[in-house]
Amino acid sequence: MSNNTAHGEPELVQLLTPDGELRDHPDYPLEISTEEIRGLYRDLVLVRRVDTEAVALQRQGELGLWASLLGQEAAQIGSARALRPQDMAFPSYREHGVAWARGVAPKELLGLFRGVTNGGWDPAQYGLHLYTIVIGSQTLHATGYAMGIQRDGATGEDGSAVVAYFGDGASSQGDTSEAFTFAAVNNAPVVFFCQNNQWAISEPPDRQMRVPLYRRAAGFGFPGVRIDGNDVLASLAVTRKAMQQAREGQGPMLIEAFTYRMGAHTTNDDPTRYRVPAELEEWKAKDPILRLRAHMQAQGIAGDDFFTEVESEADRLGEQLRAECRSLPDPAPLDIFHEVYAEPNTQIDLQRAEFADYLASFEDAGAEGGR
Amino acid sequence: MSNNTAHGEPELVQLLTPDGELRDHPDYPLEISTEEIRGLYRDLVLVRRVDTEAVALQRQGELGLWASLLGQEAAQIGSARALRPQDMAFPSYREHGVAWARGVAPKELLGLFRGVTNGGWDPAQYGLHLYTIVIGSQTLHATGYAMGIQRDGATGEDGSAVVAYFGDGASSQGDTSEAFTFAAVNNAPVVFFCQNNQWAISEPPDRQMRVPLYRRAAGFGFPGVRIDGNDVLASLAVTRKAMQQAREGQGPMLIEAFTYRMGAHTTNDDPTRYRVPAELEEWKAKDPILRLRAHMQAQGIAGDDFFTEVESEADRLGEQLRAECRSLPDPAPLDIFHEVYAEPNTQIDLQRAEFADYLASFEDAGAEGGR
Amino acid sequence: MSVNLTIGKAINAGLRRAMESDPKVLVMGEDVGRLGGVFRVTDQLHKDFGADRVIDTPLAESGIVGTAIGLALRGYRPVCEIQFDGFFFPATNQTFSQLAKMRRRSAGALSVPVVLRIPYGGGIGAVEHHSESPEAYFAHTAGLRVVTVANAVDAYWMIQQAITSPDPVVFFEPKRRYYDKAEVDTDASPDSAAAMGSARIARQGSDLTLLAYGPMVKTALQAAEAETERSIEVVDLRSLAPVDYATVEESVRRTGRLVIAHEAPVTGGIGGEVAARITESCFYHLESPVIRVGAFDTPYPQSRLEEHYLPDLDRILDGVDRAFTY
Amino acid sequence: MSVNLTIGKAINAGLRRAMESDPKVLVMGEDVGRLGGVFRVTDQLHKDFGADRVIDTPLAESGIVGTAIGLALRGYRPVCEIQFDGFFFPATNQTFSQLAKMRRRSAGALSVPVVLRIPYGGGIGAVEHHSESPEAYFAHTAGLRVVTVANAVDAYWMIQQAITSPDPVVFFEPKRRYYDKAEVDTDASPDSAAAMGSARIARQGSDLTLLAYGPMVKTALQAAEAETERSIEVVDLRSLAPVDYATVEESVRRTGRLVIAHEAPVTGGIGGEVAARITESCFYHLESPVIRVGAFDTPYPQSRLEEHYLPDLDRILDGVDRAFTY
Ligand SMILES: Cc1ncc(C[n+]2csc(CCOP(=O)(O)OP(=O)(O)O)c2C)c(N)n1
Ligand SMILES: Cc1ncc(C[n+]2csc(CCOP(=O)(O)OP(=O)(O)O)c2C)c(N)n1
Ligand SMILES: [Mg+2]
Ligand SMILES: [Mg+2]
Repeated sequence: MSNNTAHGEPELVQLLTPDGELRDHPDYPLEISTEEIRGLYRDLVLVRRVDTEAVALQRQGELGLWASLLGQEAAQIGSARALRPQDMAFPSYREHGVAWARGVAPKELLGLFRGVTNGGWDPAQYGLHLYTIVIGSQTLHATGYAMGIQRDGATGEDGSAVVAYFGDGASSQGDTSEAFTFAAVNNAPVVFFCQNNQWAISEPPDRQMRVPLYRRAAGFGFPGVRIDGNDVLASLAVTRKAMQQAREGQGPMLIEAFTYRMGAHTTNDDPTRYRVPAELEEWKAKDPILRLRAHMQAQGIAGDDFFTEVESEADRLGEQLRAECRSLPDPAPLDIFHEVYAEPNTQIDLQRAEFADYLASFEDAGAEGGR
Repeated sequence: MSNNTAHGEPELVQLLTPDGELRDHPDYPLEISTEEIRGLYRDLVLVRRVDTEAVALQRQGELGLWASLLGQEAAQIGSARALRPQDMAFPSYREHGVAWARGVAPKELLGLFRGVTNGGWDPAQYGLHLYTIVIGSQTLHATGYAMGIQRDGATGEDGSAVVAYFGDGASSQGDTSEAFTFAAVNNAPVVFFCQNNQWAISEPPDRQMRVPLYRRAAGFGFPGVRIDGNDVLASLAVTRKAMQQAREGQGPMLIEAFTYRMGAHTTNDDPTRYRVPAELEEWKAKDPILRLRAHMQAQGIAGDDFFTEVESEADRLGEQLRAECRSLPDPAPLDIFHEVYAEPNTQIDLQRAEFADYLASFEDAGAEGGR
Repeated sequence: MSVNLTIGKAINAGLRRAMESDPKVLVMGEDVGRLGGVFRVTDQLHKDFGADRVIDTPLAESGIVGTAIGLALRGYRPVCEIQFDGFFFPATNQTFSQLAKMRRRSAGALSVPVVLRIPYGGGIGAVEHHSESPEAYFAHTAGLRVVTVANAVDAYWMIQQAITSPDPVVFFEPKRRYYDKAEVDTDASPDSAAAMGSARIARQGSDLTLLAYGPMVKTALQAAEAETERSIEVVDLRSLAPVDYATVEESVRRTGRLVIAHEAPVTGGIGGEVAARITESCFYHLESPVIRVGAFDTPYPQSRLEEHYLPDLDRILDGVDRAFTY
Repeated sequence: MSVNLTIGKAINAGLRRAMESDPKVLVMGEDVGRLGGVFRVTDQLHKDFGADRVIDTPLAESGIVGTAIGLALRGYRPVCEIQFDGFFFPATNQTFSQLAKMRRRSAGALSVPVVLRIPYGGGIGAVEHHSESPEAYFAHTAGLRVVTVANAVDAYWMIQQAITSPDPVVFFEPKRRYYDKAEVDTDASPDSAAAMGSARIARQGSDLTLLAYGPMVKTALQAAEAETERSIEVVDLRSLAPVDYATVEESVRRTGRLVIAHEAPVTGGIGGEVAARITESCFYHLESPVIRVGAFDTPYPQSRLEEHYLPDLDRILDGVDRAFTY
């Protein structure tokens, strides 16, 4: 069967070319200070370092798994820096850049992958929900949360909106389409941000869709746009506008950030089984950090000392993260029963008590360590 | 919250106006004999009679429930008469007109609603799958079946294709969107035929969608078209073309038949709670049967004797159906265990044996009838 | 004020009271608005509380539960109606993998006080997928509380308790008993109501404990009345997760025999779990094995067969007889 | 030819043989193609049988099972891989309400010989949703057959039996045992294999029957070896629906005691059902109540806790001890 996937070259919003040149876009004018640009650069470099460290920590056995964001830094940092404190983001499991921008300390992310927690941070504190692993599920949570914002009357110019992150693969999941429907008919203030990183584990987008994803939105009755996902400025400008429109009552929008997963799906994955090195080379030329640096250098936005300083900040961050990872506290056995229910629950309480006794019996058994 | 539903008046394929005038459509030329037109008229009248009788039978307690197709005859007859014997249709639960056109005897439909069967006919014999009640589920079965046709190499000009019927409400269900995705990426020979009858029980389409449904298809990468669902000729012509394109390898298509549910959702429903009579009046003027009759009369395609004969055929059919309904055999208690599994199954076999003993114990107890 | 209410109207009254006392309580589902739900359990709520609090959702159960989770994360207390038992399944992922786990995975940072109302069970002559008894799936899912009611008084109070509970609660409504009536003192203090997790001795007896819940409680009571030779105690379980074993055990230790009746297929049903637990905790008190009476291990049949498929008075008494043959 | 195969490779070999002998057999799922599945169970099949028979599906489990039903209705025999246990749930409706009921509702006119392969269970240090043991949900669903394997020999034969079965079969694969090896005679006649529905005495003993299935069989065997004072018989259940009660009862009548171990939470698990049934059928033979050892009734915890959460050798032996205190 021939798959007429027809992924031509659709319109793609790009403000910063791979060579570091700025391009104006009529719909997405960029208002940004040089200070902010330096901030974005720093973000990109630091989250990439967090990622590199985490991959290394996994190799050393300190983490059970890691899902690398390599290549997707711009999509994440740009969009997350477009958020306000009162906004809420619902990530999938690869949004380390989003977490960074929302102020979640990197070590908090490691907990899940080290297996010492299933979550790690308080979503209300950071405006970032916990990672969601079952593909697509969070798109509905985000939509419901946005419906709550409407009911709170917390919309308007200074109001709140929601962003839901998901992947190209996730677009196939029924939940994602249902989220589009609920968001559309409720005119909910939610922005759907898809990082189309060209892969869902081993499957390319033509296994998930026949036409570019951003067009899906129109069929549900809201606008969709494709952006250069390796362009942090496009990601920032387009997300900012989408969030503002959502806050102001114009309803949902879909942003498809066209990017690339430079690493393996996770540290468990072996991409050599399904993709050719040439593809990587092509995308290396579009690297999000290099192009911003080129731009900053060309425009004199920062000098070598700045870049050196960011580099050493990254070194310090890496060092700190390695130490923090190793000292993440292990959970205690009885944590199994912790917060399963808010109210006392006879079933759980009994099992906890019995298990405590059981554990104590080993201690009683003394140095022999039980059976 | 304001719902910007914006259901304007989108392009709608109409070949026969409510007044019975023929209109040419560049994309959907009509090739039809007067004999066929008479056949369509007969179909429309007879399925409406089947429906009327079934509603009455429910009122008399002979059926537990009935889902009336009143108003949707043209959408169903037109589309189903576009099918070939080797095609396969997957209905929802209101497709009595489709069943009629596929050759399923009306009494077979009654079994499900009388509660004597859960199905009633052999799908292979008629090219019509059983009714599916869980909304949206059949769209995936249809798509999988179409993928089977591809694998059989049974496509091509003389090949087979599939049609999946569903409602406006069903468009919200995740399964329906997943079916669109599977059909699109596999280029499967399946036509999605939505009868947008303006209601999903008590909910109008603005609770399900924000823009006309036919546009949903483009977002998944295949064509969508809205037709006048009360125009049997449009339904026939457009479905014929869609099925032929599907057979010939051009992939799926979505047809939205814009029509109206003239009756209650089912005999259990009370639509006065949620809709105004004026709406009904408006749609009465668009009746599918009246307009075909007007056309036939104006064009001299049939005379009074024809219409009288169809009427008396309907009378005979109604009478027959009433008799058949009452004589549908009740299932035997041990049918509970019938064909749960194809292979012998210790669990079921034991329960069947025990239950047979239990039933026999009442008979043994003789005239007192057990306890 | 004591009023004579059907179970359906009692739930309606309970929903209304909950919505009045807490503006965060929302009702959502298919046709819950102007129609008032296919069983009219949300009747008039849309008119009185408006479309923002009584939400006619798109026809998508995963979407209903998924957005309810989001609303709960924003501080709301959504009460979702799943139109019929058989239409819950598209929402399984959101319920089992998201709703049930949210609190623990966040170590308590997140609370999702969602209530799922599910009319369940058979006996109403319906077509396929309208008569299922899926409660065992839920009771096997950690993180959910699962309750059901058998009379209007419990219906009125327990729906309110479910809504105020900080934990997600699956609230099963015995659809074929929706029209059963009882006197309900709707003005009583919530404190006067029994705890949601507790079982109830519905009828006292000394020779055998007959345990039932939801729609089967009425049948069980009828069976107990019909049984003239032995004195049958009837326990209405009410909470299916957690089970109030203290009450069940106390009863079984007194009677020495236990029969469990439910509409769900026997294999893998609630009865097996209770039987296993009670056998372990009351081993020396049981004079016979626990006997289970339920539906057969087949799909729910066409409605003309349901009287044979579902346990009825005779099948329950047959189970009672069997318990006395040991 | 006898080959030393891991469980994963044995399933792969079984799939290959099934695909060779019946052109209607298809493999479908996420990443089953060029990648060969995340556990490589479908390794090389894409290369050898092509993309029409080894289908990389969109990322949508309901879609996988739903289209598999359609393919089966067209005469195919789809073997669906659900990538991990925790990702099955979006497919619940298609599996429980459609797949399981299709044959009976059509009075046998329709056959849907679909196999769902589900790698299940914990112990691999994974993140959330990758370590679930959802088998009890399936065993409570009439119309499905549910099996699991504990060694490469059974893996090789049972996957083929599942594929040739005209009934839908849910095939649970013990993911943490994927790399356990055994000698498999891959050329033997299919008739030489034990029936798919039968339990297996994995170790003979006389004092207590220890029943396990899937990943727990190995742990059970280790516990039996470690237990030096009593003679433990280990039964590998293999088929969870229907259960081969003849074999279990015969064993229990001999030993007089039964302990059941599984990874799933105890409450509502397979163990409760088996305990209830065996207590009824072997009431006078049991010298103690049936003891169950399983996971706690909590969501699967973060992986650093899983060694405490899952039953291990010590917990099983504790259960054995308890069985002897009666
Ligand atoms: C419902 C569900 N099915 C399967 C998986 C296993 N899985 C994890 S990630 C993944 C691919 C996701 O692809 P995409 O949405 O493109 O996100 P990406 O990994 O590229 O960021 C799959 C299949 C899952 N987590 N959830
Ligand atoms: C999954 C599911 N949820 C709910 C229902 C209950 N229900 C039956 S018909 C219906 C409305 C369907 O509307 P639509 O798809 O427009 O079809 P129509 O009845 O108008 O033909 C609902 C909600 C169902 N059958 N399945
Ligand atoms: Mg991706
Ligand atoms: Mg409709």
